[in-house]
Amino acid sequence: MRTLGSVAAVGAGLLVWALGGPMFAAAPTGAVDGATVSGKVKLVGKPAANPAIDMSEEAKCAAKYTTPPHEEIVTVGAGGALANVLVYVKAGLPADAKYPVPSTSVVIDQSGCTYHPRVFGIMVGQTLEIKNSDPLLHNIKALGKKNRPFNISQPAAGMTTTRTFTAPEVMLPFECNVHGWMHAYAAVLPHPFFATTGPDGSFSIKGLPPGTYTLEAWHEKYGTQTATVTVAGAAAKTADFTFTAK
Amino acid sequence: MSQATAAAMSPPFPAERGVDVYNKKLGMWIFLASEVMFFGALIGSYVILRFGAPGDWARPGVVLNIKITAFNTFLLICSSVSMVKAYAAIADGDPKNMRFWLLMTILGGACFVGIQVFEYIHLVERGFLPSGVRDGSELAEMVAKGTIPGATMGLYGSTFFTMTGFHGFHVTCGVLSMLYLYLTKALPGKFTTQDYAGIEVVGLYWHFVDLVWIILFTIVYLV
Amino acid sequence: MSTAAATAHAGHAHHDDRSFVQKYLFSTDHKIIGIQFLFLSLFFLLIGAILSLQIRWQLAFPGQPMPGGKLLPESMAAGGVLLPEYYLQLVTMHGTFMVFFAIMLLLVGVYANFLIPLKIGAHDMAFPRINMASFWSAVVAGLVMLSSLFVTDGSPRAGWTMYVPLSARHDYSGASLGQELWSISIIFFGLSSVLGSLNYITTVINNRAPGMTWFRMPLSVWALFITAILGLLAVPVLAGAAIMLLFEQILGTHFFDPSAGGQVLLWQHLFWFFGHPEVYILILPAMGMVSELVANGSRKPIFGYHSMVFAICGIAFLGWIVWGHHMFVSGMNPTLGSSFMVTTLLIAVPSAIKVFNWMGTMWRGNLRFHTPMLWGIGFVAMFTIGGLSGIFMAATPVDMYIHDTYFIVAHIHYVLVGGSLFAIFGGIVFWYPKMFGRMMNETAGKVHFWLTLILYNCVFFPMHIIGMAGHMRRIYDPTIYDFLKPVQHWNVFISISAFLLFGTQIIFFLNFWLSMFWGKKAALNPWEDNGLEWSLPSPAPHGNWDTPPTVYRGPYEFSVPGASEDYIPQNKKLPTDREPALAPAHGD
Amino acid sequence: MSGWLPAQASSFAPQIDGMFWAIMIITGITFVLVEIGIVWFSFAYRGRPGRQAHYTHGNGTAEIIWTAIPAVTMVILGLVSNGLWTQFKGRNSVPADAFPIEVHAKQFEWWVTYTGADGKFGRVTNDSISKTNPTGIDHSDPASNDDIVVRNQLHVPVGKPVVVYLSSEDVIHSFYVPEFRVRQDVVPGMQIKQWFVATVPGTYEIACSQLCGLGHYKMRAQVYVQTQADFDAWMQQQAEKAKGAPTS
Repeated sequence: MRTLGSVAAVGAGLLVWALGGPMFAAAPTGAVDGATVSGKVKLVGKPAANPAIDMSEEAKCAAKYTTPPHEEIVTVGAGGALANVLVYVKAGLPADAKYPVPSTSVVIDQSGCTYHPRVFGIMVGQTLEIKNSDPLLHNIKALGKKNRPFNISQPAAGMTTTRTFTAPEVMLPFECNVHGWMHAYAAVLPHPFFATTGPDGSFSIKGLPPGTYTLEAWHEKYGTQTATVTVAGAAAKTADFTFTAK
Repeated sequence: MSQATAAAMSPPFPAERGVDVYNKKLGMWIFLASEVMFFGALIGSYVILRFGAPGDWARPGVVLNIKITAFNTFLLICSSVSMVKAYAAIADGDPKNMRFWLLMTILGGACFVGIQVFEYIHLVERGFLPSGVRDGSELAEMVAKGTIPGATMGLYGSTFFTMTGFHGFHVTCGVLSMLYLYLTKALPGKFTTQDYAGIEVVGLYWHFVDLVWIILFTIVYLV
Repeated sequence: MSTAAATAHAGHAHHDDRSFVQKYLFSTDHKIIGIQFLFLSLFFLLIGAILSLQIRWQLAFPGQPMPGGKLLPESMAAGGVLLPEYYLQLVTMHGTFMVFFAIMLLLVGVYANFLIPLKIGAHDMAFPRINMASFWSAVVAGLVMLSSLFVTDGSPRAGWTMYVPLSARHDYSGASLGQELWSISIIFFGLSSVLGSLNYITTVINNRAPGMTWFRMPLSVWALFITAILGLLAVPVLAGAAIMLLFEQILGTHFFDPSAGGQVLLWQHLFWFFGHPEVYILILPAMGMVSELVANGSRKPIFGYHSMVFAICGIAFLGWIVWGHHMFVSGMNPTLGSSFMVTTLLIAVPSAIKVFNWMGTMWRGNLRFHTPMLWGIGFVAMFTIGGLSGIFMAATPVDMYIHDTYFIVAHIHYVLVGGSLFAIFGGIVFWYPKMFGRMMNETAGKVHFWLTLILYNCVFFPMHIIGMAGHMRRIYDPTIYDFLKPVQHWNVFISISAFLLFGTQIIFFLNFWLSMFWGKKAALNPWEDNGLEWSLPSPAPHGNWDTPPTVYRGPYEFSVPGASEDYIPQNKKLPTDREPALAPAHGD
Repeated sequence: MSGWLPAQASSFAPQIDGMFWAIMIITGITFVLVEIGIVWFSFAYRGRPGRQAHYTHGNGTAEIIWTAIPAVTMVILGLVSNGLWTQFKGRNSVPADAFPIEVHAKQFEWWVTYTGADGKFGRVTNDSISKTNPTGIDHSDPASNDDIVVRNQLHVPVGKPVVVYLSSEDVIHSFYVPEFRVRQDVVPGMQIKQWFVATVPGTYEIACSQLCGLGHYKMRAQVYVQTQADFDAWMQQQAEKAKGAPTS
């Protein structure tokens, strides 16, 4: 079984080398230098209250919290700074451009029966490392529409599983069915121009080649906002987004 | 059946008395018993689902075209008759007539399958699928207008295509086996008044398929 | 007319000029097909057993890396620790392989093929080529099922009963192609089973040797005949259900989808309408074979031959109207539950008749404890436990508590291992000389029997105890439940016994293969039995008899007072015997 | 002997256990007789040189006896079982004053809903089920306002008939409390009633006993059987908690 697998892997590797070699050799269209777009995402209005999580029957997770846990759907900092907003280039990049896939992997950790991070971006082909830091069962169900769905489990602490995605998809939801409140969202993108806002609501997208771009900011509860920016050379531009609480 | 025929169709060695039916025919009867169970499962499921359905079933003739299927039913019944004709012809020692009637049966069966394929294509174009009604299709508009009940269309599509599809598959198998008999046995003149088991056995199958269709036509198209 | 091949070879049965491929690969000879089925089903028995060992490891030592577990890919075991989804695959595939591809093929594929023509004095099956098609569709079914272990997302994982919606919806189960391969495999399996059954039924009805009247047929043939009828009528229902399930998976139909008006319980009704006759398909042939073994070993006519036949028919008939007892707590109308309970309890009656008649056969006999007899006695003793434990779950209020617990697991294994598999082992030893022309080693056979008997009880008897404690089936990790902590040590005991039981089978494995080449050459009739097959050379030649044998008496004429030996073969003509009347086609 | 089965904590448990042990005695006697018979016959009638087996094809009287005894036993067993069965599961068996609780099963959690002060459940619809509304309460129904929803815990008062309304969101689950001897499959598309009277205060476990997916074994919840006073206090506490929570 494993032998078969390795033979297949070697074969597939050779095939990729034979077919894909020249493509990798071509210089990627300037992803290293370039313009930076940064900005802040704000929420105006009264933020919706996050639902409390009834973790009473999951003592090992509940023990990781000092205050009663809530689902971090809307995380608002000082001055309405909105965290967990994914900002990415939606349009404007050349259609045929190829960008190198980072060799580092994106890590999603399950700890205290919550996903960390809750919202993140990942490139097509980049490795996603799914980690379980809780000493109990989590299952990870990814309900991709363009990507092959998967539903796997990690019954013990310290387990890791890796996955990659094959097609761009915004957003690809993750859920755990053992703990119904556990949700995470991944933007699978064909390029590296994306960022998630931190607790201060700020983001920064680096290395953009010159051009005019449509940026989209996505929030789990408040939907999307778009902005257009034009950058040239190594200029730094600002794009701010404002969501309104309904 | 003449005495000579019976001898030709019985086991080639002495045996304890079984039922006085030669093996191939007995085998076909037994096979048909299993087919009864198979179609019984499909039809039984249909009846259970339809009686337990959440709401009304689409009225007959709204989704399906009864007229063309009635013609198709007639065709299949005719092919059953022509099968009997072929059987009678060879039993009377008339291979020429047998060939003619067998060919007619094959044609009848083939037309039936052809019309059913045509019907399927037409239904799919109108938006009727095994999974129900396709969004944005003609039938979807009828659901929106309330001409046909949307709640049961999923079940309707599932049961309709499964039952008629498997019946069509059986007809196809019948046509192919008759074609095989026609080419390898009837044309070279291998059927004689002494031995025409192939005709009789395939005939049994054909009548069974016909009978199943009459049931299906009644419960799927007319009720 | 009936069989071109048989006719062609009837004249020169002993001059076999077929090529290797015709003879052993695409053979139409019922004996070769029987032996092909034997190798195929023993292979799946081994696969099923290996799967069960992994289940047992996980239950005894949850969360600990399994020895050799690192050989499994990451999607099955992480660092050697089995994953829950793989555990469910193991449970599902163990059940599927054992029920469909091991026990059912061993009984119906191997013995029906090998024994029916030999025991009724026929040249071959009525339709040898259909018989071959039956074997090769079983191979296809088995390979498709096996391949599901290697596809992306792994094999099916909804339990061998494939309850919808879990089996129908990939987003619920996490499986993908594997789940569909199950349905496809079952459709092929159904084809194989129907082709086999129609062959067996036709052969028994029409191809019996002169003098082999219905009530001179050996009980094994009776059992296989009734089993074939059950298979013929039950398996198409499963095939129909599997087709609906397949369409549900690939075409998005709504048969079992409650959100579109489909009915979840419909699958269970269809499955168990097949499934309960299936249970009797899995035990009746074993009962038939054990009747042969016990009568031969006791050197006595079977006690109450006619009531044995009627008991087989009674069990088969009742088998059709009891399927609901698998669904007492499924949400089915409780009034229906009551009627299913009554029919289920009634099945105890013919089963009891059989057990008592086997004991009656041993009573005042002259017992020869050869290995097949040991397995026969073992069968009676173990089947009794399986039968009696069935009464608990037939009583609806008790079933409410023990349903889906290890009590049920214990019950099914007492019937299918202590019952069917014991009979199969006995049958293999008994008819081995007729299959391969050599004897299996008796000492090794007896050691194998005793070790298996003891370890088997160590494995399955404690399952009653943990079942009484409430241990659920198909649980990946029982230790997270407080009420199961007191019985966890039993899980360890069961697992260690299971590993030893598996080890014991090496004796059988070696005995089976080594005897084929180095076993003692078998005489014509090594067990001094009455069956027609023992009048043929060992191994039996192609075409069986040059001229069909004539039968003068029933199959169990042992220890007839005044006879020169303690057995009188069915085809031995005594001066007092009259020639039987022939079939009318020839009599005229 | 009673240590083999779990502790009895519902009114059904003694009856089911009684039935269980009655069957155990009947089958136990049969079992011992059969096994002793087999061993005895094996020894007494073992083959010896010169021994001749008794030639007989059967004995009608004996066969009638051992057909009749099981038949009568089974009929009696069936009658007794049916009485209990109708009492536990019959369509009209639920006492009129039973305390209603909704239990909603989904992969792999139990969601328990109490009526709250008004004694009425709010309407639940499949369309209302969302990430933050696992049981699908329709908040436009005023009766839903005081409904109390808890996860993986079932609190019941002791000594009072309780009826659980079982529903499932996705696959078949099974509601099983070993100490109550209660089991009922939870079937999507159906709402099934199961009633019981808890008799001993304490904490027990609900286990899902129908294979429901890879988290099947983890689908565990707790049953808290409480005195009426404790139960009321818990309800009060939950009601206050529910008031402060968002109703998204």
